[in-house]
Amino acid sequence: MSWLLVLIKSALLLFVVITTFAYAMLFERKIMGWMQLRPGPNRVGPWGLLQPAADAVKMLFKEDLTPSTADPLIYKLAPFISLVSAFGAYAIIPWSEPRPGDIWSIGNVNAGILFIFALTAIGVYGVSLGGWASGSKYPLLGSVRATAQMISYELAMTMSVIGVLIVAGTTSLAGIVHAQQRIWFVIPQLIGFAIYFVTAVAETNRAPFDLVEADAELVAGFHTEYSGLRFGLFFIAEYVNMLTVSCVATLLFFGGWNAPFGWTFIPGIVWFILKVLFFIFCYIWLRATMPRFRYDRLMAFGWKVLLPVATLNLIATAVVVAVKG
Amino acid sequence: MKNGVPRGRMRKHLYNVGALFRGLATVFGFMFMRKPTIGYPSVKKQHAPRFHGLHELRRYGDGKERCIGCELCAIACPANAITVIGAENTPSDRRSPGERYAARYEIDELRCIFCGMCEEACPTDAIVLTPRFEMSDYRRGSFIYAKDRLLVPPEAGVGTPPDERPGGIPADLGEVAEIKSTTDIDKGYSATYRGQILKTQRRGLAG
Amino acid sequence: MTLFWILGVLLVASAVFVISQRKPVYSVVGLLFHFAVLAVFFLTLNAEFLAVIQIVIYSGATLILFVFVIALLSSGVAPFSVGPNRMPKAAIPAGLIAFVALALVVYGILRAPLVNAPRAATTSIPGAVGAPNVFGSVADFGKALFTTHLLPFEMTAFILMVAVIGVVALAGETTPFVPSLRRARIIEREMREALLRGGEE
Amino acid sequence: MNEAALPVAIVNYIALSAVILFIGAAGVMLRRNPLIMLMSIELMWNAANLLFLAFARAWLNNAGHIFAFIVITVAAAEAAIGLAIVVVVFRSAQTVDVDEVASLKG
Repeated sequence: MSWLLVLIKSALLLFVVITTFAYAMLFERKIMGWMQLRPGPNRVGPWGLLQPAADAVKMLFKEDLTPSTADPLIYKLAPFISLVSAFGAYAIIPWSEPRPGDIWSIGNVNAGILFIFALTAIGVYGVSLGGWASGSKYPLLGSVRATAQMISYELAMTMSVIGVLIVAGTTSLAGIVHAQQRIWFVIPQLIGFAIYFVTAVAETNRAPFDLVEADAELVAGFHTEYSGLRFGLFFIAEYVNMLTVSCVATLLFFGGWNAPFGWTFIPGIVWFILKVLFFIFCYIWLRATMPRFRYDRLMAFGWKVLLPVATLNLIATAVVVAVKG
Repeated sequence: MKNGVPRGRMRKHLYNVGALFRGLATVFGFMFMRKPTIGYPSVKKQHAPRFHGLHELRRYGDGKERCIGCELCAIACPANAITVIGAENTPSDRRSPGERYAARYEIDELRCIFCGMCEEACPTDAIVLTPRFEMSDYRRGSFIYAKDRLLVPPEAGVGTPPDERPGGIPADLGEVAEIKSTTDIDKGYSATYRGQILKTQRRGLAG
Repeated sequence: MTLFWILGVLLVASAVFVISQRKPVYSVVGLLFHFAVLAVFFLTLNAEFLAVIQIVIYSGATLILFVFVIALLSSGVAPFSVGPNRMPKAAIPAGLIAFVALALVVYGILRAPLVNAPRAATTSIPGAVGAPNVFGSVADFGKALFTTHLLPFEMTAFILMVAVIGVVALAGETTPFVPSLRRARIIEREMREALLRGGEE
Repeated sequence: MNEAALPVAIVNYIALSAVILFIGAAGVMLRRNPLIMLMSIELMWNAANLLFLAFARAWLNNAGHIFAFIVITVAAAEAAIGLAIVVVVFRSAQTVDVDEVASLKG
C-alpha cells in the first residue's frame, strides 16, 4: 500500500503548496504595498485575506484566448510543462524529521539536489516554448531572453551548490540537512550562499532579474498572449518556483529543520517554514527595492562575475576539504 | 572622495554594494511608516470648503431662485459646458426677483473643467461650486445636470446639496423629463446632436 | 518486465514522432519526451546519476539549444516554423527495404547466442535506486569517474573546450560593435562640417 | 528475484537500442531539415547510451556509465557545433535546406 500512501501525501502536499502559493501572492502584495507606503489589498475579506480566492475565481472565468498566429498545440502545452516542473520538486523536498530517521517527504532520492536541477532544466521549456508558440514578437523576445538567462544562471547556481555538496559529502537533501546539525552551511559557504541567492532570483525570473517580463519593453514577456487559466498556470509556476528555491536555500544553507541556538522546543517543521518565509520575504523585499537590470549587464554579471566567483569558491572549498579531510 | 563616492575601482564597487544594502534598509524602514492612504469608499476625504466640485444653483432666503437667466456663466465658461435658456417672469409665476429666470439651466459635467469661472461671472451668486466630487455613472447622458439636480430645493433652505434632500436623487435619471428633451440616453451622448437640438429650441423660443 | 515493454514502446513511438514531424518544434517536444522516458529507463537500470544527467544536460542544455535556434531563426520570416520537408523520391522503397533489414537484425539479435547471464560483479553491488553508495549512485559513479576513469573525464573536458572555441569561432560576431568615444567624435565632427558646408551654400 | 539480474534479458535491450538507432538513422537520411537531422543524431547517441547502461547493469561494471557520460558530453558538443553551423549557414545563405547548401561542392 506504499503507493497509496504516496498518493495521499502528494494530494496533501499539492493542497498545501497551492494554498501557500495563494498566500505567498497575497503576502507579496501586502509587503510590497507596505514598502511603497500603501496598505495593499484590503477589500476582500478581513485584511484582504480572501483576495487569493477572488483572484482565482477571476482567473478561472476569464476567456482563454489563442492567437490566430499561435501554434495551438505547443501554445496549450507550454503552461503545463512549466507547472509540472515547478511542482515536481516537492516530490523530494524533506520538510522535517520529528524522530531520527523518520523524514517527512514524499520520496527521498539520493541524488535529491540533482533531481531539482533536472526539474529546473525542464521548467525552461515552458517559458521558451510558450513564448515561441504565441506567434508574436514580444513573447518571442521574452522567451529568447528567458532561455539565455536561465541557462546562464543555472551554471553559476550549480557551481554554488556543488560547494555545499562537497562540504556535506552527499547529494541527498536530508543528508545535507543532517550535515548541518553543528553549523549551518551559510557560514562556511557564505560566498556560495550569496551566489545561490542571486542566481535563484534570476532563475525564477523575479525582480531585479525579471528581464523576461520587463513590462516596459516586452509588455509581459513570454506570457503576453496568455490569458485566463493558462496565464494562471504560468503565474502559479512562477510563485511555486520561488517557494522551491526558498526551500532549497533553507535546506542547503540554513540548516533545514535544524533549530538555531538549540531551541528544539519548537518543532522542526515550524523552523523550516519560518526559514522559507524569511527567504520569500527577502525576494519580495528585493523586488520592492531594486530596479531592473539591463539585459547585457545581466548576461555580463552572470558570466563574468557570478560564474568565476562560484568556480573559485568551489575550488577553494574543495582544497579546504581535501586538506582538512 | 568626490560627491561622497570614494575613488578607485575596487572601492567604488564596494561602495556600490553598500549602496544596495542601504537601499534595502531604506525600503525596509518604509514598511513601518504611517501609510497616507485613505480607505476611500468607507473613509472620505474632507475637501476644503472652496474645493471646486459639483455645481449647485442657490436660492434667496425667501425661496426665490437667484439665477436671472443672464447667460453670463455660459459665456464665461471656457469649456462651453453651460447652457442657459432664459424666460420672462410673469406676475402669476415669479421664479426669481428679476425680470427673467432660467427656464432651462444645464451643465455638462463631462465637459466642465471645474475652473469656477461661472461662479465668478455670476452677478447674483446663483451658481456655486460645492466640494462634492462623486458624480460617476455608467451612462454619459446622466452627466448632463439640469435644474432638477442643480437647484437647491426650497424646503432644504438656501444651500443644502440636492442629494441630501429627503427624496434624494431620482433613482432613474434617464427618465428625468428635462434631460430626455435634450439628449437621447439610449442613443448615447453626442455633443453635436445635443447642440443642434438646443439651437432649434432656442430659435423657437426666441421667435 | 511490463515496465520494460511500456517504456520501450514509448521510446520507439516518441522516436518515430521526432523524425516524422513537419515542424521542428514538435520534434523538440517529442525528443523531450523521449529523453524523459529514457531517464526512467536508466533508473530501471540502476543508473541513477546518469538518469539525472540525461535530463540536466540533454534536456536542459542540448535540447534547449534547438529551441533557442528555432526561436532565433523564426523571428522575422519564420523559416523554421515549417522548414524544408522534401523527402527523397526513393523514400518508400528504401524505407521498406530498411524495415526488412531492421527486422532481420532484430531477429538476429534476439536469436544470437549472446551471453545472457551476467557475470559476477566486477566493481560494485546493485541495490535499490536512491540508496547511497551502491551501483550507479552518485558516489559510485563519482568514485569511478575520478579514479579509475580519470582519462575519459579529462577528455570530456577537452572536447567541451574544443566545442566552446568552435562555436565562438563559428557563430560569434564577426564585427563586434564597440561604442568608442573616438568614433563618436569623428561622426560629430563630420556632422558639424556638413552643417557648416550647408550654411555656405 | 535475484538482485543482480536484469528485469528482462539483455537481448531485448539490444533489440530496442537497434530499433531506436535505426529510426535515428532513417531521420538523418530521409529528412532535409538540418534541425531534425541533428535531433535524429541525438536519437542515435541515446540508443547507444541505452545499450551502454544495459550492459553496465548486466555486468555490474560502471565503465558503461562512464562511457555514457562521455557520449552525453560529446553529444552536447556536437549539437552546439551543429547548431552553430546551422545559424551561420542560415545567416549567409538564408536557407536551411541541406541540399540547397552546396557551395562546398566542386
